[in-house]
Amino acid sequence: MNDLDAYRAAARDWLRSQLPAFGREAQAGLSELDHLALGKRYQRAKFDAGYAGINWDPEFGGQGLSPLHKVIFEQEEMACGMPSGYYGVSLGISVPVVMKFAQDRAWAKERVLAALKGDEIWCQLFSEPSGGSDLAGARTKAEPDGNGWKLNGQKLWTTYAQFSDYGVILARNDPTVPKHKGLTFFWLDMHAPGVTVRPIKLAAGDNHVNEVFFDDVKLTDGQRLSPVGGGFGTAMATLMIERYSASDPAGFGPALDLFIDLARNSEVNGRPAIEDGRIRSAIARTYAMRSGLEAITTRAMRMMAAGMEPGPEGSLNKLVSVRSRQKLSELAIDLMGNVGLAWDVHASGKDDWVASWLAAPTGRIAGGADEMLLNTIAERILGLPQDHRPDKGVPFNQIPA
Amino acid sequence: MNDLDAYRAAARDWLRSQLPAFGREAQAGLSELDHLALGKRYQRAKFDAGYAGINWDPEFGGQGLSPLHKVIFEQEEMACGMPSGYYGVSLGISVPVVMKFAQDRAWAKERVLAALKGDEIWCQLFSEPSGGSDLAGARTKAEPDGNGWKLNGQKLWTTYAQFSDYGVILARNDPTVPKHKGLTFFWLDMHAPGVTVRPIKLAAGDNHVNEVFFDDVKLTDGQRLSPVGGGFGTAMATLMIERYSASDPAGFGPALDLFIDLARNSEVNGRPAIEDGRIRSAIARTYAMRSGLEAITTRAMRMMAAGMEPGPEGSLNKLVSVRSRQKLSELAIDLMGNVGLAWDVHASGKDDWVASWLAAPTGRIAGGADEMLLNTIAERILGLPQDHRPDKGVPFNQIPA
Amino acid sequence: MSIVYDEAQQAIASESRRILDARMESARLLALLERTGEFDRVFWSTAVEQGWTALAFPEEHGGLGLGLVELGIVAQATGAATAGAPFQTSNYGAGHILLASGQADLVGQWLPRLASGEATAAVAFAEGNAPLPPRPGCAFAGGRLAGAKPGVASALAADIAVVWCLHEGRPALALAELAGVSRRAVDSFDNGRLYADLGFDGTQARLLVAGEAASELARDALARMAVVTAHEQLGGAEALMFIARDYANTRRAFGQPIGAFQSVKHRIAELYTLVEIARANCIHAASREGRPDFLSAAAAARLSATEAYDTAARDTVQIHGGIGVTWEGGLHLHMRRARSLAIEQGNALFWEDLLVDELAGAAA
Amino acid sequence: MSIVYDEAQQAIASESRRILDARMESARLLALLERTGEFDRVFWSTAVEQGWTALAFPEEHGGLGLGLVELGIVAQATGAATAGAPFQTSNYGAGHILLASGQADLVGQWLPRLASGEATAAVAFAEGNAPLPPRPGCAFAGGRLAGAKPGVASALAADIAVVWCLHEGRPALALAELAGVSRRAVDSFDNGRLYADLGFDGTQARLLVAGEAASELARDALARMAVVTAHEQLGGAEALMFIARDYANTRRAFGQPIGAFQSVKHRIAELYTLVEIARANCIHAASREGRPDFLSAAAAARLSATEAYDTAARDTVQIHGGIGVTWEGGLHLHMRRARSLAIEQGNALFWEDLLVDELAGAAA
Repeated sequence: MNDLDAYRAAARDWLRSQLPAFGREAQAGLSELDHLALGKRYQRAKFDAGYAGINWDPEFGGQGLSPLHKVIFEQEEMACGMPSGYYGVSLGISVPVVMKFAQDRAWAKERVLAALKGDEIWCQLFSEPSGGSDLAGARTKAEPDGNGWKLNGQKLWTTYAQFSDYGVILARNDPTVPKHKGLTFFWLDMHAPGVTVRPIKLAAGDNHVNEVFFDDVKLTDGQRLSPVGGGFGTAMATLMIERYSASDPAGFGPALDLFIDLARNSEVNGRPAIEDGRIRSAIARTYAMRSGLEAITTRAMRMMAAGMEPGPEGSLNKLVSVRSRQKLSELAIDLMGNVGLAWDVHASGKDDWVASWLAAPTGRIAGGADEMLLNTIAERILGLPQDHRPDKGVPFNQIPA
Repeated sequence: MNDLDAYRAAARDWLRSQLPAFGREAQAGLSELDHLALGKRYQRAKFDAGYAGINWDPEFGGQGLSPLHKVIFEQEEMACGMPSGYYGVSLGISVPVVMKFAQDRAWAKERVLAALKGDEIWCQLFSEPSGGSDLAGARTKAEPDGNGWKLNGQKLWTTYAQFSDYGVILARNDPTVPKHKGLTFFWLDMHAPGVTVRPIKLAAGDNHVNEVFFDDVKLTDGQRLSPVGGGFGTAMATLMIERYSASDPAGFGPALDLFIDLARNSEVNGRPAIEDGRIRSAIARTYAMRSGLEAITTRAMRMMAAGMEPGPEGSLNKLVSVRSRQKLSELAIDLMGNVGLAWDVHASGKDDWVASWLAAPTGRIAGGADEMLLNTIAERILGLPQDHRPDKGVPFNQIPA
Repeated sequence: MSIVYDEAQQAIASESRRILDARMESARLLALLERTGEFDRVFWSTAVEQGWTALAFPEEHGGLGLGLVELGIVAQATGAATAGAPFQTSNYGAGHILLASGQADLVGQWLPRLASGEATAAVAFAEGNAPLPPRPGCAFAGGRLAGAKPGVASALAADIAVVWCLHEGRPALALAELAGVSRRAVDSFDNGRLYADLGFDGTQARLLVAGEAASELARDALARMAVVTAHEQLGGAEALMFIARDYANTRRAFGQPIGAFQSVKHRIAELYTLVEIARANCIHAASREGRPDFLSAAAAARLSATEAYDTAARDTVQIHGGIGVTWEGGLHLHMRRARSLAIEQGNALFWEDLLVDELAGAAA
Repeated sequence: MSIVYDEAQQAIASESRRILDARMESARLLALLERTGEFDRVFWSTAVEQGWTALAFPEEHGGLGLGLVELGIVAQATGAATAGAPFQTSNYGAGHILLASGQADLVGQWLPRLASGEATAAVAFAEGNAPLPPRPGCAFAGGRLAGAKPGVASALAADIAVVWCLHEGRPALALAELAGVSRRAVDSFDNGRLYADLGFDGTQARLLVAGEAASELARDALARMAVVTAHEQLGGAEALMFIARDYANTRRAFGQPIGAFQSVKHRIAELYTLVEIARANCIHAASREGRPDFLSAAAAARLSATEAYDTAARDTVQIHGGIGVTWEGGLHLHMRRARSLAIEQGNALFWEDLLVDELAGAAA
């Protein structure tokens, strides 16, 4: 057993020991706020056990291990269904940016530690009503104001903004230059005067995303995380900071075994569903696709372990897996027939087909819509031409709205 | 029985009477030239029986009936597998243009009659090497030359050019204006000096399309069919002249009954293929799609019979049916297994799955590629925006090649 | 063969669309999703007032003497508006079975009330995941019904139910009043459909038809209901296609309307092909009511309409991005309805198999 | 689990690709399509010269002692070039069966010759459309074979064949020399594969294995050959993806490269996902040779590689428009090969079923 295997085994043992306190059963039936509190306690437990900031600098409270160690822990954690979601954006995107770019290093250290312990949550304020996919199209204004800045505008789809203490934000400091060039990146106190958070209820009934309004919110120039006008580059860098994270070949939906069980216990027109060619084809195709995604991940991890750079194929997981999960969930509902009409609003998308189906469209949009991911593959990996961009090089305030 | 039903019944009787002379068995094993000769004799027989130019002006040798009568005859003819293909472009596109736009009316009358009798075949010279879909991008030059014109350049994918006596052609008279504005439409003697026809062999082994080269081919100004620079409009009108023609819900591939027969006589892993859910799904989906296409046609014909204008949905037949036929043919080959590896190069795509599969890609490209058809539906029927067109309004000779 | 709507039918189409446009409100429909056991009373009173409940029943029983074509036209408008109490379909199915059973007293008792919309009916065929099990587990004997029927549409509020059951070892259809029957409300993702698990426990009932005649009648009634539902699905799919088109024409990203991107544009064009094929099959099937090829025509309509609506829901939400998945945006009303209607009257697997049996049997 | 190619394996990959790039000519391959009974001798002599024939056989029998991973790497290069005589796969399958049968005299007689490429073998498992019929119709008795095997790859030119047959009521594997056997050449859409209908008529043969051991060995050998073929399909699919990419970047229409149209661009991106999933499954399956999960891994590789190659053929031809369907353009070499390889070693229906049996059996 090599070091990584040993690390995985230890992680698994620790996670198992935490199941009674934090696992699926412990989470069942909790109110929203109780669930958040549980998530915070779980993050603290991870910190205490040395599973927070696994690949971060020890100077900032991290463990100083490799990204591979982090991915290994995440894989094991995902299998246990732990309440780690509140910290996905916070520790995956926002806090690393602060750690890297914040001007006041002592303050940054404090924040990072508080975030690792779970005491503070950070959100990422990127998307706006004018365009979820068009990051550089941000309209939220940052105007010079005395020695600092004044923020006005609105963000949208901000995950867990309602529970966040801080956020990182992309705002337009100059509308007279082309859109990529007039943006600046800041951090922000979510409890500051002028910040209003309004949760958005989604189709499946949950509300983890928010509208956030800014009304003359004051920022000091010390809150700036990028050069003035250089925010877009920093924002893109942000998205790459934690490029290695555990992926789920099931597309965050139910495992294939659950579908096989359903097929074993159902009939199609009087014959066992598991013997029906349509059902068999769905099982076989899903297995082939998911096992391919798993093999991609394993290969990437072996390359990382060997000090090599994994290939870009790791990026196709979400595109392929979530889209497939949507159709498999529909087929499962078909298979259940009239029984599939029932729905428990508290059921989890990881083990309930209706819940999985209802939430699947969100998965196909959040974190890069299918179409954007296809563009990324085509342009960045294959070198195909960019789409036509009438807004390219045009001063932002001259782009027709 | 109304008039149309009676017309259909009479057409069917006549077609049946011609089967021994012209039907599939009469065509089997013929050389290319013998098959062409048979096709010419069949066209003459149609003319003599009053089934040529069914909806054309009697003054030009037509029958003066409605487009509906024509479609009815074509439906019955298609079911008989008659050798009418040589005249599809000739009588469907080229000759109607001559009938409508030729300057010398007496000459036009002569040509139309010769074409209806099958003595002369016309082709349509539109596509070029630079772009099959981009009709307005034609580069073939028509330069003023004395009182007439001089033609230089190359056309591509010209159906039956090698058997044609005449053609209609779109050529560029002015490369300094935007591409749609510098084209003129002519007719042309395919036997004129400077015209060279070279058949192109296709993937399935057949060669019904050609390259056609023009080397200082002289045209009189009397051969002009459009205003100078007004050729694009005339060319588009051409494509609409015979907008009603029989469509084949089978996508010019084998009938569904043949697939059902195959499924009845095959096994999938030891069980009758007709009982396998995958095969059943393919049959049911294909049937539902084709019966919808048939119902669209029937509805359109009823509307025409009632003097109404049929809806635009008639245009989706080829897009949907050929694409589906391609996959059904692949599945049929799968079903045949090792036996499906065999291929008779003379087999017909209407009753042989390998032949159907090999020729399907041509069907998805010829007469409007899938992507162009989707654009047409999106733009013309649904009113969605045009694609970005960097060549729009730019002088033709300034568009980067 | 297919038909072209005549002037009267076109008038029904535009009138039903106009009235529903005026009366349906997204906020009211969204609220229904969170209230198990409620249904859209505004729609139902509209249906009663407009005579839609009477449309397809004979004049001698209080109906308007029209048929499946006209009922389909109204159902299409209903589907477009995600309106609709489930009675629209189940009343028709139950009424058709009563009429076909030839039991004059029952027809006299219920048909006029179904036609006037005063009474409502459920059709309880499915068991487990089987839309029409060849040997139903529900049993009829000695004038009483025993057994369970899960997730029956309309059943939570209906006055009567036609029940697919077993009688003396053979399939049968029976009529039961639901007043005293155990009805467990089903919390559903589409709560306005009034799903209930029915439990018959010695419930008094009347035998309508038994044996092969019952099988044939049940299949015919299910096909008729499937054609009504297919029209509803068609209406929903078409509405979504236009919603997607309008959004793609107005919403801008990267400096142009998103409809200029082929990934969006072609997807909407593909929806057009699915919608038109479904429409052609729906009209055709409705016109074949009572003919020998009705079952195949109904299956084709059902399969293409289910595909069109499911696909339109998936793609229209995707085209809308974030706004497509918000509660208030309301697109999920269509997404939910696409799935609930895909299950009611039997899933695609059932209809594929039924169609192949028809085709392969016929060609044998 | 999966593996990362080591340096030696990477060298095999680049070297095989380099050599085939230099030696394969589209004109030669196109000519083969029209000549039944011919195969690509240039490829085969290259394979011999490069030692590819010896790659996966043990050193003590004249092989190089490498395995399925390395053979797969070469097969991928072969697939990219639409090169390949079918022996590449069938020699390996037949050799593996001979070795596993433990018949030392036959191993001694044939293995070194298969490894050197001097001898060639066919594997005759399929009958009718069944890749591996549980009860084969071909019979072995008294040292002789009787029965027919249709469309056997390699068979037109091979020296020997391993035959799936029935012996004393149980399945068995037998070895026959083909010199005197009736071989009817099959005119095929992919003629270089040397398909023949074999007719055994009292042909002398040697029993290799019988009973359950024969079934297991046949399934294992078929899975091994399927993994080789999957690599070949992967190579073809990847080559097509790059051909499509390059064409989309250079061909212009409407004033811009066609790759700027999302209908083209996204289709190629989708091919990328299919290719990478197939690649991951292929590498994984090759690395699981001899392990308990090998069958599932082989099935996953086979299914994803077949899907990738068929789709890449369909889409790349479509992206090319007219030029995609000309004889000289040569894309149909890939299109034909995609389909012939989809049939050889069993169609997708067979592998889907086999995979579900493995999964549902294991989970039972």
